[in-house]
Amino acid sequence: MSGALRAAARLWPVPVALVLWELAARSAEALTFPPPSQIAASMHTMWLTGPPERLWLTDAALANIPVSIGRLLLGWVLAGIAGVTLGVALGRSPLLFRFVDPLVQFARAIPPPMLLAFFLALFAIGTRMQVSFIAFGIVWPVLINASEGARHVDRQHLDTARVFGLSGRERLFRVILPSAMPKIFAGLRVSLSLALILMVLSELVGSVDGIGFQLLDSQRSYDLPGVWASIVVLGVLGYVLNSAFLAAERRVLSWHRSAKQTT
Amino acid sequence: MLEITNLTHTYGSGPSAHHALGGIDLKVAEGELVCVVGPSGCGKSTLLRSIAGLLRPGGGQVVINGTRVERTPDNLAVVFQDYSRSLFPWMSVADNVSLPLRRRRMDRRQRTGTAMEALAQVGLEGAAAKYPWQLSGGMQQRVSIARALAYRPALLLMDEPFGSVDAQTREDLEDLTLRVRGLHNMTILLITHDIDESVYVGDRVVVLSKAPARIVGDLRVDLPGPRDQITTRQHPTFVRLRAEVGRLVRGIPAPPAPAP
Amino acid sequence: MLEITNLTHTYGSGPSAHHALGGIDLKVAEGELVCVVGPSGCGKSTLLRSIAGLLRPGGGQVVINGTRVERTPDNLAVVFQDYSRSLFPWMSVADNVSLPLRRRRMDRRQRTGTAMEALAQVGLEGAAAKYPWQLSGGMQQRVSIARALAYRPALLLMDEPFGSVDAQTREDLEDLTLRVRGLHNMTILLITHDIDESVYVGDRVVVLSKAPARIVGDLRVDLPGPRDQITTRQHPTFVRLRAEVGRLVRGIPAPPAPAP
Amino acid sequence: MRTYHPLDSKLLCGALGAAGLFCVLEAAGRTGLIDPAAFPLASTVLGRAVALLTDEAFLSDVASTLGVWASGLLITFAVAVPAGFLLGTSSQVERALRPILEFLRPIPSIALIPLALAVFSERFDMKVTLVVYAATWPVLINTMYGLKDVDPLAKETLRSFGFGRSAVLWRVSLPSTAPFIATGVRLASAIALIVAISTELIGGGSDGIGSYVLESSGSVDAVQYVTAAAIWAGVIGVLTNGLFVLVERRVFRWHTARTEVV
Amino acid sequence: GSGEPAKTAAANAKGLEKTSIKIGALPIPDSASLYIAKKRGFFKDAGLDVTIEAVVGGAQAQQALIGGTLDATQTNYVSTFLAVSAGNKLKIIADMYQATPNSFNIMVPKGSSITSPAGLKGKKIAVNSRKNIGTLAVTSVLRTHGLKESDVSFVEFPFPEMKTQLENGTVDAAWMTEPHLTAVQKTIGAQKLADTMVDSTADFPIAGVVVTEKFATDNPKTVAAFQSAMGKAQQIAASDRKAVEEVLPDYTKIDAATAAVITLGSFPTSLDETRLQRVADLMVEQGYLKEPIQAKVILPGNPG
Ligand SMILES: Nc1ncnc2c1ncn2[C@@H]1O[C@H](COP(=O)(O)OP(=O)(O)OP(=O)(O)O)[C@@H](O)[C@H]1O
Ligand SMILES: Nc1ncnc2c1ncn2[C@@H]1O[C@H](COP(=O)(O)OP(=O)(O)OP(=O)(O)O)[C@@H](O)[C@H]1O
Ligand SMILES: [Mg+2]
Ligand SMILES: [Mg+2]
Repeated sequence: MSGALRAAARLWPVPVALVLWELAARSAEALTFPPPSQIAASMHTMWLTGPPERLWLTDAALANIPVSIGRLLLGWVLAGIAGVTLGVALGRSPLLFRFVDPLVQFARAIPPPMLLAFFLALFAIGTRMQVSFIAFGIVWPVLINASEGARHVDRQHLDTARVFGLSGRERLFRVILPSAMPKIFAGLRVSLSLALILMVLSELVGSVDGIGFQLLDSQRSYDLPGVWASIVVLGVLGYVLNSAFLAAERRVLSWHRSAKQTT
Repeated sequence: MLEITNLTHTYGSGPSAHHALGGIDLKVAEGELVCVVGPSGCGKSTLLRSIAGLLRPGGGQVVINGTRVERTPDNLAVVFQDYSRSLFPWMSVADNVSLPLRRRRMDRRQRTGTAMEALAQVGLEGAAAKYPWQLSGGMQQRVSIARALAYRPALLLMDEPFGSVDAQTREDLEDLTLRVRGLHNMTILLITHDIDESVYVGDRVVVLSKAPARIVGDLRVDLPGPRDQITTRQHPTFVRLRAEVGRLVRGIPAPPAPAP
Repeated sequence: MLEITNLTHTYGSGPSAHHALGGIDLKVAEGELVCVVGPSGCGKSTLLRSIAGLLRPGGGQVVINGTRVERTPDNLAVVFQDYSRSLFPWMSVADNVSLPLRRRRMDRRQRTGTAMEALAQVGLEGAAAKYPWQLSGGMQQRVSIARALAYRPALLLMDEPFGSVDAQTREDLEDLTLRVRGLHNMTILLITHDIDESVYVGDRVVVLSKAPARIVGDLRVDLPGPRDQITTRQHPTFVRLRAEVGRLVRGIPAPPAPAP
Repeated sequence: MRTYHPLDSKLLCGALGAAGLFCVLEAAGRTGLIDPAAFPLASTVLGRAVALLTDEAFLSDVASTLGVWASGLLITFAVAVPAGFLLGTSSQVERALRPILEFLRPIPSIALIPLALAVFSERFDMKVTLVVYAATWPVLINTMYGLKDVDPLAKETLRSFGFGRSAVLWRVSLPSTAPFIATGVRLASAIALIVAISTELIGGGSDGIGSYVLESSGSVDAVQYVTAAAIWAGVIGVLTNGLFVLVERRVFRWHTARTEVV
Repeated sequence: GSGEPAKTAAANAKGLEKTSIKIGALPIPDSASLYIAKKRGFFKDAGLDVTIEAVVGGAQAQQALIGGTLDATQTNYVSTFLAVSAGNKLKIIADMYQATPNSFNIMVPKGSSITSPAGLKGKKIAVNSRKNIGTLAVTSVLRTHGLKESDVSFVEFPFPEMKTQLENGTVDAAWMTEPHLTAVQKTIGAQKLADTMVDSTADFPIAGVVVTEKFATDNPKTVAAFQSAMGKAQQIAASDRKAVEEVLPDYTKIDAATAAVITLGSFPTSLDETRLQRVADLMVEQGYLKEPIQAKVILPGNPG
């Protein structure tokens, strides 16, 4: 219980920021920046006025939020797998690196909105297109970090692995990956937030559901509290995902934390 | 078993190049334990890394069991001088020791058993579940010795393996090395700064000169076996060899042979 | 100068907690050189880190010049056991040595001069422009000694500072330490595994027991100065003290006093 | 001592890789895997991209986008690195700001464009602000991860010589975090370019690559224009990245020397 | 405008409150007269220095008006009324574009089984933007065929994308305008299903120029100067198709050959309250607006 209290106490900046925002918004009276109370009201009507047996969730909430989260997670997992695989390969093979690195740098600098046309041509509209679009857009931080991490393994560690004749597989899984893990995690974390952005982007064209769709819908009908409501949901979603991620990271990288801690 | 011919190595190039090895010729027979001594920075670790195939030799060659070393040879273990960086911080001590055993045909149970046995031999049975960074310097060094011994390689290279442990443990480890060598017929190359140690554990003591390193002495140690910390060190041959190695390391010319 | 009272330290907590220090009481007078010996993993480095204020003591206290150590005290230098990690890879050797001198009122020229002088003293005048990772293990260790000596601290803590160098260099460094201590009136605490060394350089030798470390012996070394590698080591007091320290480290009870 | 091998050349390998991708895409178009009616052939796009080089309006748009990119990246660096250090070294500040930062971080800059439009009267300021907002995160996070990776013994060494917190920060934490920061900046550089162009594309304007694309959106061949402009965005990405890598190689030799593949 | 610095006074002989104006425009035929006015120097003659910037759509552009990035912008009337009903204070200062027969059609792919708007029940229709003139017009067509808005689903695609989506069947129909209308007929043989600008939407007002109320009240002379320049340009655009065809390639990347064959809307020469009221009324009828709005309030000189 004291743990929960302490956790709550740590969140003190949140109410402070909210109150400041409310005051500022009320005094500015700008339509674009409605006060938080109005946003909260709008969130309530948009998502929480459904029947009690569905936990008060509205059709809009059920139709848009879960599909978005699904796409986002699927895209992120795909990007994670692809990014780590390709990144480690690039990091460990100078030849492959020379061939592929320019393409990687090329592809990651292309603004995703400009790629929508390409993805629409490659896959018809739908979850497949959206997920691959998300994955393509967010794979770069994982890929780059994984390749950096795999390239900068302590030479003494590699030498040790070599003299003990570790097989390529063992070297990969027991030496290179663990030592690249801190960087890979940094990349995964950046990607996770990017995934939200790409999710919104992927729902802007040809979509019929999702948080991005709803955001656009509110924008189209000049419902600014509605726009803000979607933005807040994105923020909350991002916060929750990031916290879950950090918890996982703490478990996986516990050696790293302890090995690097100072007293 | 090991045959080194005219091995040279140069770090860097141009005016800042550093000639580390200046033509080393050395033969080590199977089952032999050769100690290498020499002044600090002369090129001992460089020699060891060349033998392990971690460094591409500038010239000359290293041949192990008839095949030229191009990449890291099989059935080799190394105790690195920089032992703390050669342990993997993401694995427990036991996992660090049992990791190379995957190359041996052993199942999981056997691996753990062998690793625990090796840890017990270096006096670390209690630290198996800890992580390397939870150990003291000397304990880390012993873990890396345990890892090498558990692996039972045909050729074992050790770079100042007993530098960070107390005198008692050091003697125990010396004896452990001799015992394991006898049991499994390993060939061992051991770099050390301790002249007494080199004479005590070595079948031969090879002395290197300042950089660029060359062999300036290769003494056979004719001590009656089995060796023993107290009696061996009092043996007159031991005392004579120790003085001679000391002289060679310091670069003092040998005294004129006593007149008959 | 240094006063340690009932110092304890425990790593971790719960069932896996490790009692490293079990109540250490130690007084070191100004200008004294105290050697600390003890079995590997007993807690010597832990003691040193506590004195340097790098570890918050679990209990007891460390007082330096009358003020209790809460954070790193002023005018202190440390030669770490893991010397290779304590050199900064992004700086040249000369910069590594001259960096702490920024704490002294010195201009750039003076700093460089002092650093070069210290490097020359440890025999590394040629390596000033190199980077630490271009040096051999023993050379790195000497750089970190040079860094500490150039700083001329009031209190110098050294953790196995001569472990990675050859016998000749080791003797030179021992004598260098004694000389510098005399010139600048430093107080030195030196951890070593070499019992001969502890008696040769120390004014006192403190022996620690196995973990949790306690002081089991505190011997005053009454050797006639100035010390000298050859004559001092043959002095009967030296031989007696060496044997006694050896016995204490091994935990063997003292032999009954010879009948009068 | 090794003889020169053609595959050692980065330029050649890169060109071969690019040519390979081009062939694959061209083949995909020709065989109908990607319907040429839906998405133009690679050769068509390439032709259009080359033609853009002679279009003065496009070149000035590129310059304008690069201006936004450079200013944004510079400000990002000036903001994110100190912020990363503050968060990475003071756990109190980190704990206080973490919830707010973690809430802000995932909010897509794209979703903020309409709001930014309502706030700024200068498009340049608006674009730079959005670029800074988006590019800050990778630099910030990499800085924080880099700080976690600093060898504690290196810090203790300096502390033992009596240096204070700021000296330790400046002389140990900063240099040893620098490679991480550099990676972060390299990641951010591409993100900055992406956001600059996307903002122009979604927020409108009279100059910038995005506006150029926007102006061609009425055309029947809009997809060709978009893709051709995307190619140039990619090329800019390759060039700027190359620049960063070059600088990193020089500055962080100590880092690569100890770790890189031999 | 007595606060203007002295040095601009010479250039500003007409006493305009503000001489340099940034105006947003979409790269589509609707805004042709803006470019005609600029090209032929009408703005300069009126003492205005006008910069035209590309924008994406009405909603974004109106945000830019509020922020001040733009002084005025092209807008479609549906967006404007929606914005006004949300509390924004906006004024239309010029009319620009009005629908003509076959300028906005519903297209279906070649060989589609849908032969009448009634066949759209349960189908997907591509529009460039939801809650906009497109959905409004399509819905009114649907209603004359006995369908409701909820009988179909609208999916957003940019106009250039619609060709692909029609062809690979992602959507069953697409609401399109020029030059894409002509292009889909030529390239994939798409067929016209219905003209959406008939009956209640015949000659429907499409686009005009909007400013904030504050801008209109602060700069009445500037607005008047702008209106007179636009008036001249609208006159030319309305009477001389060649003049429009001439400017189209400049700002839309529509080539001259296409410009010559596409169906253009008409360019009304005056701003007329009753015409605008038709838009508001239709929006109320279809539920886009909760309450009726008097078109008067979005014209300058009337309190919002
Ligand atoms: N970070 C840590 N976490 C947990 N236990 C630790 C940690 N550091 C040291 N220990 C434990 O504390 C004990 C004392 O360590 P310390 O490094 O002080 O030994 P030492 O006397 O310096 O040994 P050596 O001579 O081998 O260097 C060891 O048993 C070690 O396992
Ligand atoms: N990576 C490197 N780059 C440049 N020079 C190097 C490098 N590694 C070693 N050297 C140089 O080569 C010489 C020999 O180094 P080596 O490590 O083999 O010495 P060593 O005999 O093992 O010394 P020690 O007993 O001190 O460990 C040294 O002078 C060192 O400066
Ligand atoms: Mg060495
Ligand atoms: Mg220690």
